[in-house]
Amino acid sequence: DQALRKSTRQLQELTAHLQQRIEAERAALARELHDDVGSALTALKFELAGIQRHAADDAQRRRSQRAIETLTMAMEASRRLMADLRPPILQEGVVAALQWLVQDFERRHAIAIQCEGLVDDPTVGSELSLVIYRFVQEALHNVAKHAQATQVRVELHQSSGVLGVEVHDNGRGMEADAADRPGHFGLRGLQERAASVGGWVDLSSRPGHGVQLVLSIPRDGNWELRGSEDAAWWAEDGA
Amino acid sequence: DQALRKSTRQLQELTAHLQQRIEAERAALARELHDDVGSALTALKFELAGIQRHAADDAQRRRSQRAIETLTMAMEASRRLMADLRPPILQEGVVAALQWLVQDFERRHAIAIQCEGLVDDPTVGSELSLVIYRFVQEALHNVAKHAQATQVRVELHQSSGVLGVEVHDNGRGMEADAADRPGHFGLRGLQERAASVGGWVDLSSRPGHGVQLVLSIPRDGNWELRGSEDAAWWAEDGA
Amino acid sequence: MIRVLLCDDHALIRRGMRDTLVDAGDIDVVGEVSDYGSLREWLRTGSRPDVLLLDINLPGRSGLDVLHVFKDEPDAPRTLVVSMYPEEQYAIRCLRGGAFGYVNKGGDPAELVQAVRMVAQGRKYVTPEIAQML
Ligand SMILES: Nc1ncnc2c1ncn2[C@@H]1O[C@H](COP(=O)(O)OP(=O)(O)OP(=O)(O)O)[C@@H](O)[C@H]1O
Ligand SMILES: Nc1ncnc2c1ncn2[C@@H]1O[C@H](COP(=O)(O)OP(=O)(O)OP(=O)(O)O)[C@@H](O)[C@H]1O
Ligand SMILES: [K+]
Ligand SMILES: [Mg+2]
Ligand SMILES: [Mg+2]
Ligand SMILES: [Mg+2]
Repeated sequence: DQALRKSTRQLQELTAHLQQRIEAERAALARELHDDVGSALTALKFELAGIQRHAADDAQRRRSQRAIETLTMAMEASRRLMADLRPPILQEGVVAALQWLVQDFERRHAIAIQCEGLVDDPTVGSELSLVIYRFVQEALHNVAKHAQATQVRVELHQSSGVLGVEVHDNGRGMEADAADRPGHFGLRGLQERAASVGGWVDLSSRPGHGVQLVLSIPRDGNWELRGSEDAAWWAEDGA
Repeated sequence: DQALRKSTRQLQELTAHLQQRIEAERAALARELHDDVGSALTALKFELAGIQRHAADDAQRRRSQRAIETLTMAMEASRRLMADLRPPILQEGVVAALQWLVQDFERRHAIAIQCEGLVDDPTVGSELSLVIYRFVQEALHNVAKHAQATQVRVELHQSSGVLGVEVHDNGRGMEADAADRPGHFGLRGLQERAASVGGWVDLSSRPGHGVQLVLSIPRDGNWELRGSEDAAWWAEDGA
Repeated sequence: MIRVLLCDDHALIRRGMRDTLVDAGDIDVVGEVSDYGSLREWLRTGSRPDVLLLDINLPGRSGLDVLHVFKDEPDAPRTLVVSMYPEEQYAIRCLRGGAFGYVNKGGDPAELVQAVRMVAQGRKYVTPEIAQML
C-alpha cells in the first residue's frame, strides 16, 4: 500500500514533468520560429518589394509578384505554426489573452460573450497562464463546435486561495460519457493540463441545459493531490 | 488499495499517452514545417533565380542576390528546426538508430533481439529514414506492450528494388480487427507514414503465433500507388 | 522631408524598411537603433524624429514597455509600431498605449510608407479592420 502510494506520487510527478516538457519545448520552438525563420522571411518581404518597385519591365514585375505571393504563403504557414505553439498575446498577461480569445470568438461566431472578472491579472507564472489560456480556448472551441448556444459566459475569479476559471454555455448540453469519446482529446487534455499544475476540471451538464466547465487551481501551495475517486470529473447538474 | 491500484494504472496510461503526444507533436510540427513552410521556400528559390537571370541592371542583380541570401538564411533556420524535431540518433544513420532502438528494448525488457541486415546503411534520404525508425520504434513498442513474446527479430533487407523492414515476435498474436481499435493509433499511423513515401505495411498474425509486421518501400522510383483494395493490410498468416 | 528613426533589433529588417522608406522620395531615415538603450541615447543626443518606427519584440524592454514610458514624456516622438504579429492581437493595445498607428511588418510595404506619411502629419493610422475593433 505504501509502495503503491509512492509509485502513484512518482507517476504524478513524471506526468507533470512531461507536460512541462511539452510546453517548454513548444515555447522554445515558437521562439525559434519567430526569431530565426520569421525575421528572415520578413526581411525578404521588403527585399522582394524593392525588386518589384525597380522592375524594368512587365515580365519582371510579374515574376516578383509571383515570388511575393509564394513568400506570403510561407509566412502564413509559419505564423499558423507559431500561434499553435505559444500564443504571443500571453506575453501581455492572462487577462489580455483571454480578452483576445473572447473578441476573436465574438467576431467569428457573432455571439456576444458575457465576461466577468477579466480585469486584473492574477499573479500567475507563465505555466499557469498557459493552462488557463488553453482551458478557455478549448472550452470556447467546443462551444462553437458542439453547443449551438446563444449565450456564453467567461469568468475569472479568485477566492479562498483557489483561482477559478469558468466557461458556461446555454446550448444543447452533453451526456455524461461524451467526454470519454475515444479519439476526442480536448476535454481529457484539459484535465491533464490542470493536473500538471495541481488543479482540476469540473464539468456539469444536462442535455438541453448547456455545459458548465470549471477550472480550479489552488494558489496557496497547500493543495493535495486529489485521489482517483475525486478525479472522476462528472457532476450531474443540480445533483 | 484497489482504488490506488486503479489510479496507478490510470497514471501509467496517462504517462504513456503524454510521451506519445510529445513524439506525435514533434513529428506533426516537423511535417508541417517541411510541407507548408519548406515547400513554399523551395518554390521561392526558383522564382528568385529566375528574377536574377532576367535582372536588367547591376542594382537589380544586387537586390536579387541579397534576396537569395536572405532566403537561404530562412531555409537554414527552418531546416535547423526540423532537425531539432527529429531523433538526433538518426543523424548517425538508419542502422545506428535501429541498433540503438534494439539495445534500448533489450535493456528495458530483458529479451534479446535477433537482428539481421543491420549492417550497411541503405541509401535513403532523411524522410525515409524517419519512416523506418518510427516503424521499428512502434513495432517494438507494441511487442513490449501487447505481445508477451520471448523471441523478437528485426530485419532490414533490400532486394529487387524494394527496401524491406520486418519486426517479428512469437507472442500471443492478435485478431484481424485489433489494428482498428478506436483510440489506438500506432499501427494506423505506421500505415499512413509508409504511404507518405510510397510504401506500405503488411501485418500477419494468428492468435497464439505472434505478429509479423513488414514495411516495404519501393526504391526504383517505379512504384505505383496501391489501390484501396490492395491497401487492406490484413493477410491471414499462411493464407 | 519626413524624418524617420528606426528601432528594430533585426538588421536585415531595418535595411528593408530603410530601402522601402527612402524609395518613397519624401522620407529620410535619420537613424537606426536596435533596443531601448540605444533609442534613449539617440533621443538624448540627436534631434527629435517626425516618426519613430518601433518594433514590439526587442531584447530587454519591449516596444509596449517603451510606449508606456513615453506616455509620461510630453516631447516623446510620434510612434508607429511595427511588428511581425498579426495586427488583431496587438493593434488595439498599442493604440491605447499611445501609439499613432500599427503596421504588420509582414504586410505590403507600401502600407508602411502610407502610415509614416499620415503619422508625420499628426494623424492616426488606423486600418478599417482595426477601426471596427475599436
Ligand atoms: N459545450 C459543449 N456542448 C455540447 N457538447 C459538448 C460541449 N463540449 C464538449 N461536448 C461533447 O463532448 C465531446 C468531447 O469533447 P472534446 O473536446 O473532448 O472532444 P471534441 O471537441 O469532439 O474533439 P477535440 O477537442 O479532440 O477536437 C464532444 O465530441 C461533444 O460531443
Ligand atoms: N505485437 C503485438 N502482439 C499482440 N497484439 C498486438 C501487437 N501489436 C498490436 N497488437 C494489438 O493491436 C492493437 C492495435 O495496436 P496499435 O499499435 O494500433 O495500438 P496500441 O498499441 O494499443 O495503442 P497506441 O499505439 O496508439 O499507443 C493493440 O491494442 C493490440 O491489441
Ligand atoms: K519582431
Ligand atoms: Mg474539443
Ligand atoms: Mg501501439
Ligand atoms: Mg524584433
